Amino acid sequence: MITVEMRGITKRFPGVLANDHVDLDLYAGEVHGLLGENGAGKTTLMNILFGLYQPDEGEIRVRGEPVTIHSPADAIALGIGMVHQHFKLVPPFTVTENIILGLGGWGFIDLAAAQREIAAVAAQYGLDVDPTARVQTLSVGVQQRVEILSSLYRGAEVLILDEPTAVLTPQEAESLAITLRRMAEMDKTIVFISHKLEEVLRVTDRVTVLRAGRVVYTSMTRDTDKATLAREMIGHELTSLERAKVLALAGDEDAVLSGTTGASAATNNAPNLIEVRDLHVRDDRDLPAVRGISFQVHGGEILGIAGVDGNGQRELVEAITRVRPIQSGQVFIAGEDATHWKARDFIRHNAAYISDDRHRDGLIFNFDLSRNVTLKVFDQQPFARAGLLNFPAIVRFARDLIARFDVRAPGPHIPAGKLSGGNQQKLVVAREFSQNPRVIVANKPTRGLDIGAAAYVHEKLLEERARGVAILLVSSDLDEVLLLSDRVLVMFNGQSMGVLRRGEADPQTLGLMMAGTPLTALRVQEKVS
Amino acid sequence: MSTTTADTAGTGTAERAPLPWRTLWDNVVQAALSLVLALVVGGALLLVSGRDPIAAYRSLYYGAFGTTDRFTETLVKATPLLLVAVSVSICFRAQVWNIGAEGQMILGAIFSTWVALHVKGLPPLLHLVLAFLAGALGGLLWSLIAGVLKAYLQANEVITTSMLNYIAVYLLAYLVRGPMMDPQGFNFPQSPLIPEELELPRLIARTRLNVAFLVALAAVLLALVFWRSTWGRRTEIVGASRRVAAHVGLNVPRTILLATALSGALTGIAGWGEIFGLHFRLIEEITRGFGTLGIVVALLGGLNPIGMTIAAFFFAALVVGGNAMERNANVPFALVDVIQGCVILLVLSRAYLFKRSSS
Amino acid sequence: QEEVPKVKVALILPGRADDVSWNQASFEGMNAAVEALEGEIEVELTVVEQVYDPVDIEPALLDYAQQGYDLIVGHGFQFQEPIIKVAEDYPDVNFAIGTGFKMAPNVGVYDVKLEQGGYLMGLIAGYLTKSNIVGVVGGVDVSEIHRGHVAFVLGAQAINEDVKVLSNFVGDFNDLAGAKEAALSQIKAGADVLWQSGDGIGIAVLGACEEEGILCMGNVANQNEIAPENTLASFVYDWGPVYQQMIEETVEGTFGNKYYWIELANEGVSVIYNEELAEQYIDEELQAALDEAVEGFIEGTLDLGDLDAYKLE
Amino acid sequence: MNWDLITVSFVVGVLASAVRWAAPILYAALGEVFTERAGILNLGLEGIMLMGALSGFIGAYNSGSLWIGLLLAALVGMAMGLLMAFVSVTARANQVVAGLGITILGGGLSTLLFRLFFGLRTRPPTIKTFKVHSLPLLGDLPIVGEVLFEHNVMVYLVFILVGVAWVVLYRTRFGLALRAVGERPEAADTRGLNVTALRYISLMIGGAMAGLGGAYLPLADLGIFWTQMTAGRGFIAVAVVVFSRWDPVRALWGALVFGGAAALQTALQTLRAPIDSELLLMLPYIVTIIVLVGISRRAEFPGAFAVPYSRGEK
Ligand SMILES: Nc1ncnc2c1ncn2[C@@H]1O[C@H](COP(=O)(O)OP(=O)(O)OP(=O)(O)O)[C@@H](O)[C@H]1O
Ligand SMILES: Nc1ncnc2c1ncn2[C@@H]1O[C@H](COP(=O)(O)OP(=O)(O)OP(=O)(O)O)[C@@H](O)[C@H]1O
Ligand SMILES: [Mg+2]
Ligand SMILES: [Mg+2]
Repeated sequence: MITVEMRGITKRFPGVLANDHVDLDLYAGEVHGLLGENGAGKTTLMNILFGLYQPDEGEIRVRGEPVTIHSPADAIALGIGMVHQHFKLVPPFTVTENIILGLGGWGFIDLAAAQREIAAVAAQYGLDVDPTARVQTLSVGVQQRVEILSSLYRGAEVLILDEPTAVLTPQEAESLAITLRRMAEMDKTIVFISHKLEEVLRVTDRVTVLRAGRVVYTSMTRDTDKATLAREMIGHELTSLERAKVLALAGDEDAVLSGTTGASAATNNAPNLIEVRDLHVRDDRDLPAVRGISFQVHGGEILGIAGVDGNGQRELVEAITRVRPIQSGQVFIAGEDATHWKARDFIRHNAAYISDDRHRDGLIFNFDLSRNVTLKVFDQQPFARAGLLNFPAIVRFARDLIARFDVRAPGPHIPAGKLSGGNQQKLVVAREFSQNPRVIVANKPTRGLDIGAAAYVHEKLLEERARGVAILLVSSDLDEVLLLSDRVLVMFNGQSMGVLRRGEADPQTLGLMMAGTPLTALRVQEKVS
Repeated sequence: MSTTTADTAGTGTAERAPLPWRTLWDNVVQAALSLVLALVVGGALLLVSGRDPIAAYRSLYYGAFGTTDRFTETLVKATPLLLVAVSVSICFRAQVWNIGAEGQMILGAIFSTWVALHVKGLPPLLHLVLAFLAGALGGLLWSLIAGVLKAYLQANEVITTSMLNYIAVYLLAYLVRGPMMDPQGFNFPQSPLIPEELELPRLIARTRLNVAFLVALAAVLLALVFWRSTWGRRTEIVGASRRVAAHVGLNVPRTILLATALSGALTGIAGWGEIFGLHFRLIEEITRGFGTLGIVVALLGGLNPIGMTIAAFFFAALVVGGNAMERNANVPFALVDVIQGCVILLVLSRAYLFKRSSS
Repeated sequence: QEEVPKVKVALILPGRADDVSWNQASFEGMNAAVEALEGEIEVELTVVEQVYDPVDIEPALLDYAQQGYDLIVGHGFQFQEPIIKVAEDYPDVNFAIGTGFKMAPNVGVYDVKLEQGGYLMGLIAGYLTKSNIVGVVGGVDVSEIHRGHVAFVLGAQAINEDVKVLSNFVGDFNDLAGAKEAALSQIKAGADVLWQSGDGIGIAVLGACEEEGILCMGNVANQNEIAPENTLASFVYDWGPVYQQMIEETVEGTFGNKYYWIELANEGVSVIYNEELAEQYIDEELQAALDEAVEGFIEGTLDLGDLDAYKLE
Repeated sequence: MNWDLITVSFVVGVLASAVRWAAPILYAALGEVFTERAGILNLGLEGIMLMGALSGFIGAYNSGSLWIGLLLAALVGMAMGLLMAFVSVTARANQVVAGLGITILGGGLSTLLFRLFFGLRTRPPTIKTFKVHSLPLLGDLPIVGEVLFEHNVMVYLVFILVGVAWVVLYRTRFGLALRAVGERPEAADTRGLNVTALRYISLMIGGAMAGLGGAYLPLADLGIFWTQMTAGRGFIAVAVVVFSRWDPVRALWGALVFGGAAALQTALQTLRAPIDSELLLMLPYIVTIIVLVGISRRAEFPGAFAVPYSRGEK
């Protein structure tokens, strides 16, 4: 049964045709994959279905009835729910408060009853959440469950998930997949947006590919494959060489990159560029987050930090990049004691930092691209002379970066907030790589990137490594860590569970360590058995 | 946490070089339309209260522009408005909602008058410069109180600066009745006159237009340069996001302090200008309304130096003309306030009200 | 038929013309003067209210001067400096300052001997108090208000050695609620007769006395009706005669360089009693003291000394 | 300094005076708690209070009923709140300036209308105010009785409203929605709440309460209307809200702290403390800053404080 029909949906933004006569059918009981490069128009299309944006043209029917969806309230009334890429929860509220928000009139709240109901719905779909917890204390994965629960509690028949797995650990992604399948069995309709092709093939029943705002391909999932999807996403305008490369990437990135990944450029006498000694750091709530970590990263080496989100990775990175105070222990950058540096000293020592939260830390959304790419260098030659800004130089620099890093934007003067998520990330990466750094600290650098862009960033990281740069790479994406790292340190509860060399690191061992088993204990077990 | 307030008034954040002329033009057109609307509303009120709107507005226009004398009065009034606007625009772009211009002006007046009265034996020009610097220092220190409380103790500046305004008013009241009172003044609440040679030269004889006006124009130039400078850029980044600013290596508290200090100094100079250009002695109530109107001017000018110059001039004309209207067309004083309030609210809503006309 | 001379007069008030006090007295006095002069001098009068800020005063003066007004009256001490400045440039225009001490050939100062009222009210309060505590509330400690408060202290002490005089300033002429609290605070401290030095806040003081049932006195206008059960007397100003004199002198060309006082001697000020209450409270001894003081003021034999220099702690 | 004037009765008087100072401020502050919780900074309270004072006075004067005066004050306050809502929510203008504009407008309009209604008079029109009622039993308590339970009905009403505001804010779905709108409007929006409507309502509540706070002065305290009679109480109310950290109960304490400072300042003058009156008059404002600094590190502003909301769709 068709639940939603979108016909001829067109949406224009200044300088961009985000959706161009899009037709989309959604059936009850299916998980529908929505694919496309960064900026293809996926989020826009779904925002229209959810009533956040109004289409310029086109028609929507829900269960056969033509409807106009003016606002999320209308969408909810039609049984449509959406979980955004950037969660829309009220952090200081409890789970229950977030879920009942906007429901049941204006009168008194019966908290106990609400909690009971929520627990019931949660049980029905196998979603594990504590209804009394404050959202700001929850991990990203749990927050996502709260969002899903919130839609289901509202009686959503159609649930849109915008890149739900981008922020999840493999385990969390797996449990999400199970939940989605279960919902499909209950005849719900699910729209699943993702850049991870394997996942899409595994989880969905049908897929639609958007390119430059247009639907270019729709198929039953079982009738398609990675290569086809990748080709449809990228389109035919590319040179055959590029296409071959991207297709290869989509098929087996490892193989393509093997030429560079194989051997680390680091030799024993390569300088030790990042060093951390017995580091202790506290989190925003002033609780210990990093508890005695030590490691070194040499020039020409990538050290991966694997771990389930929220085990102190962010605090570790922020302490090294000097945006967070150090409780005790020491940090050395390029041989210098950086423990008492400021963020500015870190930057001045030719060190780059890609934060995992571009919204909060990386970009200023209402600054245009040229301002954003020069945030760290505007007061240096040639962008400033005698304390005055050199606007032509700044704009030239921005144009150049935008072109080199393939940021899809109408020009250097549009606000960063108007870019699609993936292109925002590219902008951050471009900025950080632009100054030929000696040290790179990257926290989830490919978050939200499409396959082409992610591969590009990976390639860049390896190029930098080849230049002799020391790279600290934090990621909850195991594939990424395994693909790029020379060594992998697994973090659990603020401590190191041990360091694995390339080759030693297999997903299973990593999984155990990420769950809190130290490597030494594993080795002991091995010997015993 | 900071009090962040987005301004819709077209603060250029694009790297299209310093001045977004197109936005500026839109602003001017929209502002003109809202002014017309405000005058229509005011005209209706005039009719209701039994006055002839045409005659009233004629006297408003005459009062602001009718003769050279009237016109210079408009410029005289524009002087402190412009200085205050430029000053607060720096804070506002740093998202520091400093509404303490009133108090900072008072402190500027106090400091500079003190130097004029108590420092002896300097050549006049040097003495005047010293008084000028003292005025800047007075404003700077007063604004730094709020700046320090904000930068290091996260005390909301809207509150601290408005409280500091009251405190400054009473401090001035105390000084002109106590330590700084004119001993020959029959107990009147005022200081002695400053030495005559320190009075600012008039630009046009027999009018009140004086050198302070040029200082205000210089402040506009300074602002134009400031926003092209790295210091200005740092200020803007800190204003846009404290967190990003910290991540890109800026010293956020220091930038906030510098912005409040610069802003306070400019406002202090406005206080200096009022004393040395117009009153020549410390009296009470010298600053009434400038704080508020200066803020209004800053935002109506889109925090843009050129925009603010236009807005300052416009508001000065409105005030000077409004007063004339009150005197000569027998319009109740309260109606002038009402029209002013309407102008502010309508001009603020201009982007919404006249969306279509400019796109 | 003799031609009636014409005079253009501008009266600039720092507050509202209906403030039942300082400004209203001026407004009514000027209207009375204009009326009294009818037939003799044709006065074209313009009144403007709420010109309070020094920044607005000078432009107003300039504007009137340029428009050919003959007499410009600034009703408050804040007009002194601007008038002195502008008068220099417009020697053909006459200016009058309401309370001040500076003058020029075309500038005169008119003022009220509020100290006379303060002293008389002090006598009444000091005599009638049972608690030996009396109080006075004012807006801002300035010029004639200061003199009035000081004289109140002197008057009370002259008749009652043991009296304690409380004095509060509200800091804002419009903060009526604050004035009422100040009065209540004095009453709580034991004061049982209050006076006030006028302006809007005076009404609030009378209200407080009415509420607490104690005696009080009015100022500037006849305020006996505002709290008829409690207001024993009012010290009333009549600016009419001096305004009339100033206009006449403007026509004659003799205006300027002098003080125009309203005082008991020229009946510019007077004490108006609330008959009913007066009968009840003012005994012979008090009446005698009052009469003596009034006489002393009129004859010039009662000298309170330099009130400006006296500090109210 | 007259130490001997300090009697029990005097001290009780100072405390009761603090309560009276606090009452009108508290009305406005309670409303502003709602407004700011919804993410709007309304700096126009001063102007709205003046309009409330005027309309309350006119209503009571013409109808002879103080309650009708109050009703009118609340309605007019609400209308002023609507105006602020249009400018700050619909037109998305800067809230600091919008508030200052409302203050100028309210000040001018209240004076103008007063003159239009009553003309130039020799004696100000007056009304009888709410009488002081000593509460049964409670009013007889020593000291506490006189400080807290010997007031006019508007004082008791505002105490009750503190509780009502607390319940509405924390125990109802409306309060939850309002707080969400101020904390994270996009969350409220995606849950089907109308951010614009809720912000309008919050400003109307704030306006109505400021109207009542303004009306307190002529109806419960003075019996007359006076130009600018609020004398800065609206700005104080805004300060009280910030240092109450957006909580109705703490707003009560905040208003009492300010009221206490003001009453203390008056008392010190009465006692002839050896400080100039001008310096004493600074006291309440200095206390306000000190208290604010004391709590600021803990002051979590509503997440979307003073930020206009739009869906980002142009
Ligand atoms: N609010 C907006 N204003 C202007 N342009 C916008 C806005 N939202 C999206 N766009 C533009 O519309 C296009 C489609 O954006 P959209 O966010 O739908 O892409 P997407 O397919 O979700 O990409 P991604 O994979 O990077 O999330 C992009 O070019 C983007 O810059
Ligand atoms: N607020 C600020 N935040 C970050 N950097 C700043 C700030 N102000 C100045 N700087 C940097 O400091 C450099 C010198 O500025 P300035 O002389 O004012 O500071 P300084 O205290 O001498 O700093 P330094 O430690 O670099 O000598 C500037 O080029 C600029 O890069
Ligand atoms: Mg997207
Ligand atoms: Mg240096």
